[in-house]
Amino acid sequence: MKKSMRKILAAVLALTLIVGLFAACGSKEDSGTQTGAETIKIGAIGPLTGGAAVYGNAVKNGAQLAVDEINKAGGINGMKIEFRMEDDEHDAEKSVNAYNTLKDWGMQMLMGTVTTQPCLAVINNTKADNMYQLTPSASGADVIVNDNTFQVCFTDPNQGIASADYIADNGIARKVAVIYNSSDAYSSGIYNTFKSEAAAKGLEIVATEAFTEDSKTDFSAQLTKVKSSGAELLFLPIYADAASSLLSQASKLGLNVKYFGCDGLDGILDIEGFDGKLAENVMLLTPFAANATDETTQKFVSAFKAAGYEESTLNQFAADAYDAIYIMKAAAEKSGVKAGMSVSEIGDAMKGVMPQITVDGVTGSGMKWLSTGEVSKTPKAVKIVNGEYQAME
Amino acid sequence: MGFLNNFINGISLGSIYSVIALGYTMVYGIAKMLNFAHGDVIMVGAYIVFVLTTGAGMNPYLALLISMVACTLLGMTIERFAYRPLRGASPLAVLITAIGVSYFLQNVALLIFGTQVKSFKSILEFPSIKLAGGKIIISDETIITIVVSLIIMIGLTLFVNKTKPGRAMLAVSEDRGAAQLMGVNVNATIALTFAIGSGLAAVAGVLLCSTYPALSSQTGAMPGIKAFVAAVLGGIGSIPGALIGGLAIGVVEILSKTYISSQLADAIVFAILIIVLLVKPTGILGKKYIEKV
Amino acid sequence: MALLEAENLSITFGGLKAVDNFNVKIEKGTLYGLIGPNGAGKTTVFNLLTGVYKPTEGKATLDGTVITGKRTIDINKAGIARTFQNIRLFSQMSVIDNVKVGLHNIYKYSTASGIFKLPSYFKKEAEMEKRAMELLDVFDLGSERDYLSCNLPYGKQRKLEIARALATEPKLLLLDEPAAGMNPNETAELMDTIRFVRDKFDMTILLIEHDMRLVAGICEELTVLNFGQVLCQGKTSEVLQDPKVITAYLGE
Amino acid sequence: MSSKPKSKLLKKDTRSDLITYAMVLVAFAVVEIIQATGSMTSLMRGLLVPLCMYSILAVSLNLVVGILGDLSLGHAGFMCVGAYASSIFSVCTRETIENPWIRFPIALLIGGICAAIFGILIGIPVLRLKGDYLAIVTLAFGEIIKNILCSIYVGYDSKGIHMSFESESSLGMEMDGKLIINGPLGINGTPTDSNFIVGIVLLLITLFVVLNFIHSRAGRAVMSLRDNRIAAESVGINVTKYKLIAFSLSAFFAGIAGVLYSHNLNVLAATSKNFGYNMSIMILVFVVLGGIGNIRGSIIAACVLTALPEVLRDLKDYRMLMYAIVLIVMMIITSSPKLVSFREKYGLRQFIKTKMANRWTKEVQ
Repeated sequence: MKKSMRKILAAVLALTLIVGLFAACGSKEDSGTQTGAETIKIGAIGPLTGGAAVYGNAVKNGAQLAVDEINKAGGINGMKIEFRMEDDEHDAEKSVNAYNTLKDWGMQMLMGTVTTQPCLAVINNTKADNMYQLTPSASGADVIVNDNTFQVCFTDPNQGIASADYIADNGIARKVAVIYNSSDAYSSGIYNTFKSEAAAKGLEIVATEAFTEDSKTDFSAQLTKVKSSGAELLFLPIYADAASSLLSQASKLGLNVKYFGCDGLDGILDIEGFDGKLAENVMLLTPFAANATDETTQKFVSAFKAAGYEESTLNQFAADAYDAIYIMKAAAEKSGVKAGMSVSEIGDAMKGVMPQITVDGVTGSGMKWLSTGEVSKTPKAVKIVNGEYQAME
Repeated sequence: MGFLNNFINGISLGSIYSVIALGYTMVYGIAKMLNFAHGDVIMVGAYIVFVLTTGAGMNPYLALLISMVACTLLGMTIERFAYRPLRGASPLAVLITAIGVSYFLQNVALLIFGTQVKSFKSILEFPSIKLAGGKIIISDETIITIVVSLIIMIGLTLFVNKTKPGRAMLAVSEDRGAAQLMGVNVNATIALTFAIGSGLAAVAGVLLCSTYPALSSQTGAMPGIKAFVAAVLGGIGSIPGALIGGLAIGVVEILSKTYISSQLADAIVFAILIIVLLVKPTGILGKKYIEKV
Repeated sequence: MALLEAENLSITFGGLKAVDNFNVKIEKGTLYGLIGPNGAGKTTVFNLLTGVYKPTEGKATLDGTVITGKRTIDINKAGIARTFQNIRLFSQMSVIDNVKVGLHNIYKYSTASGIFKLPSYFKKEAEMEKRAMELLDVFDLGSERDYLSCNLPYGKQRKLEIARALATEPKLLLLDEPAAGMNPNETAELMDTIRFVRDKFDMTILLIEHDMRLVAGICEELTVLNFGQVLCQGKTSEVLQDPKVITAYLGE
Repeated sequence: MSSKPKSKLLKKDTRSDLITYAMVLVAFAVVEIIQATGSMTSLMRGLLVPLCMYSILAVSLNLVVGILGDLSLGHAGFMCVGAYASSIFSVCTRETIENPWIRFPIALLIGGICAAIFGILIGIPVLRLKGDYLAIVTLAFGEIIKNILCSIYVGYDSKGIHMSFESESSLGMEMDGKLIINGPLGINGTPTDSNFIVGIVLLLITLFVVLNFIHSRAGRAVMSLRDNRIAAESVGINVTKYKLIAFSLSAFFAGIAGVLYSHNLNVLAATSKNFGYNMSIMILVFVVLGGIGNIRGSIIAACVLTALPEVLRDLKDYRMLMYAIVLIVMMIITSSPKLVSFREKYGLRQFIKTKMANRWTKEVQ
């Protein structure tokens, strides 16, 4: 009896699911027939649930803001943008599922994915479909191996080199310690190039400590070692969430060093409950600073706040995504993308014009792209003074 | 000096694991189930304190009290609606349900509190102790955590051995059916166990986040697993075992981070667990169970 | 020489001598009884003979080979099979599969030929099936072959356990309280079955029992244990008359 | 209940097995028909290989949990070993063996065998442990595998193989060096050799092996260990041997599933999402929800629960919350003793008196 009930339950559920999967198929048919409508469908993929959800949600908010602005101003080539973001839980397999869901929805361009690892899985699919893909924040060097994929953010190796150069060229420190997340592609990517560039520039790395995604709250052992290593500067190619915990433990331990980070540290001041004093004098290379005085940034920040998005998501991920949508707009306008075009046609048109366009965004003015997909823009070095970013010379 | 400092760090981490492991071990001992959602109750407890102190500016100790009450109620609710219907079902079914509850709490927290981590402000404001001319630093959190975990352990031991409901717990853990026949209200006893375990979870949450201030919906997950490992290492079901297991895991974790490899520390901790269980299959203080033939 | 010889078998649990200097000789074909008050160490003797416990002293030989110190499975292969006081069937397996597990070391084929259904699988399985049915029919369980063994009534579970033990083709069969929990009718039936088994399989049987009717009815020789020590040994009728035995059972 | 003792070897078990094979084949046929008519959604197409993979995982875990009766929380670890071992092979031989029909079967064997070796390695200590202690050791094992593979760098050059736990640059490779495992980025560029047909064939092979194993002499020995280890020993069952056989067979197929996984995605990295304890637990959920020991149920549950979060995408932010609720409710409905007895009294038998229901009931008894 018990098992037969179970079987029926299972059968009913399975049926519901199949119906569900086909319902998705039905909606695809719909979108197929109404391609004449003046819209362009941009899909996005990123982690909206789970441990990495903060990045995906920031991207979602930033992109939505840009989409709303563009639609209000008349759209791209007169086409309104339809925007939809799917969750990938920061998992490669789920990311491919999300991509397929978006394809069924009728996506014509992909803004994503947010994180590197899933992105590496999705680029294979976009390549096969010749889908134009612009990732706001997946910074792995391998993300852009295909010709249809472009980045808004710096690649990790670039950040590692830029950081080492900046520290050495400005004589900030000679003896450097590093704490990085060895289970994270971004963090270990930066560390890898930082290490070799630092050696080339004559910096001495006196301590290298790692942590993993599973233990990113307790840094007591690593900090104790850094403290005894005699480092003058601690390089932190890590994200703000881990850094907030690290800085407060470092202050407890009485660690007295300079801190230098990359764009991952951006947003640390916005972490609710975080004591801004702990981040005093922290230096970071970031393409985006929420309190920068240039007009684009100011406009973005005030619009973001006015739209009522969670303010803790106002960070470089949101900025990258905001820029990404405007970059897509610029490229689509330049190449004359029309609503009726197929995914592959759009892909060809877009990748043709990418090396030709120049975009002034919140994460950099005069952004240009190489045909490899890499962005060329200059990071700003900022220092946190009195709880505010201050540009460094 | 370096070693001592690291050792103290290990004790500090370990005593947090101990407090969490006490919750695991109590529930396991009495309800005979692995409450995988325990780590997430910790997270909820920490969020409540965070909202009350940082958000509403409440006195942190009052906030802790409210959080304990809330977690107690939460624990009892979970027990009543998710676990009690499965009493008598296969232990695996209960395990899976506990995992479901864990996902549920994490996702509710994600929806309510958002995705960005919160920086938990330590509710303790005592000066650190500096020894040997500042070379050895023992932070206030470390001291408080150790003291609190000792108090809880002693309190629990006394409660279980000296009070009527405590002895009812012992009876239920030995033989549920016999306890029922002797007039012990098994449902009430198990509910009480969950209430105590969850109340402790609130304390554990505050201790955890005071020392390691990043608070997110995932905060309880990994410490929960480590504490579970600690409970097993010490002999699951044993109250002093939880303390010993927790301290051992904490010290091993910190020392292997320091002296072996910081990225392989977790692997080392788990490897030690396996080795210990190979030598003592029921953990350090676990009861040896001999099947009567 | 006797089939089973135990010399000075002793075991100590934390200072307590559970079995002390146990000696027995059982000739082939005998129906031998082991009796004694509760806690006398009867089941412990079984556990010593089957390798569940290792004796602290003494040795036992089966058909001339020393069995003490061997593992349970090797002792089974050497020729001792047993049943348990608290029935230990493979409760989630069918009745016939219980017996087939007993036949595990009799009809062998490799794991691979089982997985790939090679000819030896079909051949051996057919033989096994035939043999298992024979055994089940002896105990009148043939019609329940596909029941889950836990669904059998108590008396039949006891019988199935005996059938499973016999399936391993032992030289010596140890029965631990086979009549426990049976009503007089079932016990009478069981007595017939045990005799039948002895005759049909030419079996030597050592059994522990509290039911004196059964013991007196079928056992040819007896050993009485009390506090781990042999109180009395010999022909059933003589032993049961022994005043020491009566005192041990009934008290002063 | 008891069919006549004539058709002895072709009885209930065989019939049940045939239904299972038929179910898979029908599912395959339905998918092929949908695909042929061109109405297959991309999502569904993308899910085909994962569905096969999770089914294989669930079936193989059921061998340990349902047939051997040991609780394992480290199944994803075996999957991880299989995925990495096969990916290393495929990446290294991508140029030399160009034909995927030769390369992929070798990759499958390598993945499966490596996982099976780890199955034996973990099986040996496990022999001494029971229940929750066993569960925690397998969980620990899975985490160790994940942790190590997540922080290892391996490359080779003309001088041989280099390995480091620190960084790519500390490998010290020559200029001609090739990086194989790039730390947390794992292995990039595994050829995507997995496809639905391969997946279905592998699932059928898994079913064939597992079902035949269960109904063979060895399978009975394993089940007897589950039901009563002491009695099994008393009738001469070698505990060590059969536990290890069950563990390694289960690990072998988990490894095969890992090969399918790594050859489906082209990137492979050990994260807590794909090879952590969360995944092991997920597979366990398939097994428990499908019915412990019930192979067919495992497949159905694996498919339903894999597809569920995808179908729930329309719920947006509430998706994973709904998933959690569905999980709890399903567990309570299927396992709560009160509900089960309620159903037995007033449930199906009352209002579904169809032949079908009766037949099911009989089958289950």
